Amino acid sequence: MSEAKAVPDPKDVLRDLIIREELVKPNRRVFVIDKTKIREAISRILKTYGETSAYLSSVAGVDKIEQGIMELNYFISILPRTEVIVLRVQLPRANPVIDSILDIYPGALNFECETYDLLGIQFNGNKFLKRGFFVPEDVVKKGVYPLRKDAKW
Amino acid sequence: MSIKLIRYSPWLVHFNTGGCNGCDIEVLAALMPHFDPERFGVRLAPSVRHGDILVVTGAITKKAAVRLKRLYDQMPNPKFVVAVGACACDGGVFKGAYGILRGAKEVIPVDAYVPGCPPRPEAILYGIVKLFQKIELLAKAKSK
Amino acid sequence: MTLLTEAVVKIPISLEVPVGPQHPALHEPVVLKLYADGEEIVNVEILTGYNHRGIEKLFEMSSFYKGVFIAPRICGICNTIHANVYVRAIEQLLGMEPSPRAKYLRVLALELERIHSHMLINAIMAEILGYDTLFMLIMRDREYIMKAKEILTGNRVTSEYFMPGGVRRDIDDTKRERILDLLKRVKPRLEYYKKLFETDPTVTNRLIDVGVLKPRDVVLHSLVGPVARGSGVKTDVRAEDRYDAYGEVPWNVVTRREGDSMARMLVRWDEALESWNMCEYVLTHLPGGQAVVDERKLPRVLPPGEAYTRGEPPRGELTYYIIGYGRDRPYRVKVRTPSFTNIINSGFSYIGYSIADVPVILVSYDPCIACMERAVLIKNGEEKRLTLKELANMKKR
Amino acid sequence: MSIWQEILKNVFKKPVTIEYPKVETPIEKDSRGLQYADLNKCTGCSLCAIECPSNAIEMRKLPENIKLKHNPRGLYPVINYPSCIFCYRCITICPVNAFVTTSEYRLATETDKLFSDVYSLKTLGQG
Repeated sequence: MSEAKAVPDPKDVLRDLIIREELVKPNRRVFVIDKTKIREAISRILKTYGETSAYLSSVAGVDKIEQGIMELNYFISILPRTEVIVLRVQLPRANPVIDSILDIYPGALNFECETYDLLGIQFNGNKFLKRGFFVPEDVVKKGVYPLRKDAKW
Repeated sequence: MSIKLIRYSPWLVHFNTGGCNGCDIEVLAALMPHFDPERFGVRLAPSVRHGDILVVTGAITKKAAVRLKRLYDQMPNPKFVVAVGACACDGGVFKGAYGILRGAKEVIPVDAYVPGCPPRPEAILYGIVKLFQKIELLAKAKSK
Repeated sequence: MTLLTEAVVKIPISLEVPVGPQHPALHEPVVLKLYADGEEIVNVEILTGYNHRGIEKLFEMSSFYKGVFIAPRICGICNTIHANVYVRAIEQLLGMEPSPRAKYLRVLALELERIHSHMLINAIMAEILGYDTLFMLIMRDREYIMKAKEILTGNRVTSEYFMPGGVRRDIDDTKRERILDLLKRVKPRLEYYKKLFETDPTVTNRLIDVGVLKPRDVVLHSLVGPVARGSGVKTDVRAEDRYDAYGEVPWNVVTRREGDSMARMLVRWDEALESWNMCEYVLTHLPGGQAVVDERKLPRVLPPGEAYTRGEPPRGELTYYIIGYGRDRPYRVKVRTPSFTNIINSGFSYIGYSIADVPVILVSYDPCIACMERAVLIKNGEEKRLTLKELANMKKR
Repeated sequence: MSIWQEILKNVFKKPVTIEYPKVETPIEKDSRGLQYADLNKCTGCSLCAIECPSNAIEMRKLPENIKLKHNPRGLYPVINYPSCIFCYRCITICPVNAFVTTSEYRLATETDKLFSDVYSLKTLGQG
């Protein structure tokens, strides 16, 4: 228990970046942050918890067509706290561009490639992005991003 | 005549076209000591060019379909195809997804279908036995 | 890394070895394109997409309950955990809780699967090393576990065992005794194989000090499961989230410090033995009550909300992120399979080892095998097809 | 020394191989195999066809000469086995428990269509 106390709360670490806080079941805290601050937030987490105790668990892009935005959720698993926190950024649907975190977390490679291929979110600074990472050729040729809600093929 | 000869020791070529691996481990289990199909001379061929029977498992993804066609063309004649599992038969649960075709029959001619998801090893062996019966009938028809 | 690639492309004798196009186990199979300078690997390029079936879109198009049967088909070898994590996400949305008996039965199904999966990958490792006898022996004893799984769930591989709120079939006392009996036959064999892996020079010579991963690399590249635990990173979702009955059944997280292929394989044997103890505990301490859920009474429409559930398949952390929007189908389902990170992000770990070590390192990441049956060796414009096994034997020639 | 024990043990042990087509393998009686609708109970509500994850069930009209009181719409489910994934969702969702389950697994065919109508229509004869 004493060990857990020594580990800082991610909310304190990210305090000045958080726009609002939400909750994903079961008990995963969501910190909505600005899209320009994602690199800072992630490198701050890495610095606070050390390089061997926080890993990027998943990156999930969601196309919210009614609100005209794309949401990007970074799920980060913090091992000493046995907790998963979610960093959520919102991008305009017309021009979904965000900075890549590949040089901070090399493990983001597959998630960024996948999200680009299926949802069309551009990651600045990641030069491994390409269409056809997963999607079959005929869908690529039509320029369709299959996970977008208005996708037709 | 040559068709009939296959019956004595048919070599399988196993190709997974993008399934979930469930059928693959059952095909593997069918070749294991528990069932030991080498009793009939059935064994996995090291290369397509040595194979007689192509065992297709898994949903046919569009990328893998190209390779399946190429693999089939490379096999020596006479050749037969067994589609194992619901996905290879006609798409299974993946019917309607953007990445896949509805069954191996859209790419290559299929001679026997083994339903199940995944089929038991016994069912796969039964499917191969069924194929032998078909081969025998074909051979008879040819000799006449 | 990029500098190296450019340098290699200019060397005329360099070797380009694509391993596999086929990699079915994962939900994303890959081609490993190896760039070798002589025998030494200088760069690895990983190509994907041969197994992309569009499952996430399929989830959005079909109802929640159809999803319960689509989820296991992402991976056949770890199908129960896929169904389990998906079902738990739905339970979170519904605010449902399964009965204690159902929780124990779920743990039993998951752990039986873990034993058979770990035995399978160790058998494949034996085959890759050219140790066919061991391969056959492990596969023979694996049949007992498959039989136990058949008694419990009704099918050898795809179990269809989970439903929101419980499980789909129960076991009685005779079935329980039979599963216990089968398990008792397997335990001495598991211990024997573990000893064999530790002592047999055929195995140790090829595995020790091959593919060493440092804890820092493991965490930064998001590698999970036995791969991380073999490098001393104590990460196990069963211990972190304590889902189902994992909080009640006694067990330990297995870790090793060495970080080489040998450590990863031994972690798997230790975990199989740990799972064996859990299975025995579950079977002897099975609580009473109702476990089977009446599917006709489940609500068809789910309330809006988000759920993010995790589970621990034999290969590492598996996550499902589900958004419901008040309809009978999900708005978005995001699946992160363990092999997705373990294979695609691990390209760095091959660099510096010889070509013959590649299959060993790859298999030690547990890529759901069968898959990588074929490799193409291109040398001086000549093309030669090799099986993975031939590739493994190249060193000896 | 131990190697001799091993050899002796293996000489007198029965082989694990089951000579499959000659000898039947032991199969659980409740393992999931062939299933079909019992027309004595089926009401033709089409719930199974809607719920089937692989869309393997189609509702067909009953033959002209058969009129069933409990089946006013005259429909009955026909399963296409090569497409079926044997998840038994149809059985657990059926409101009147109208399905018959067996552990039959020998279903290999030469065509991609193998329907359950033969089995279903037989149930009427049995009465």
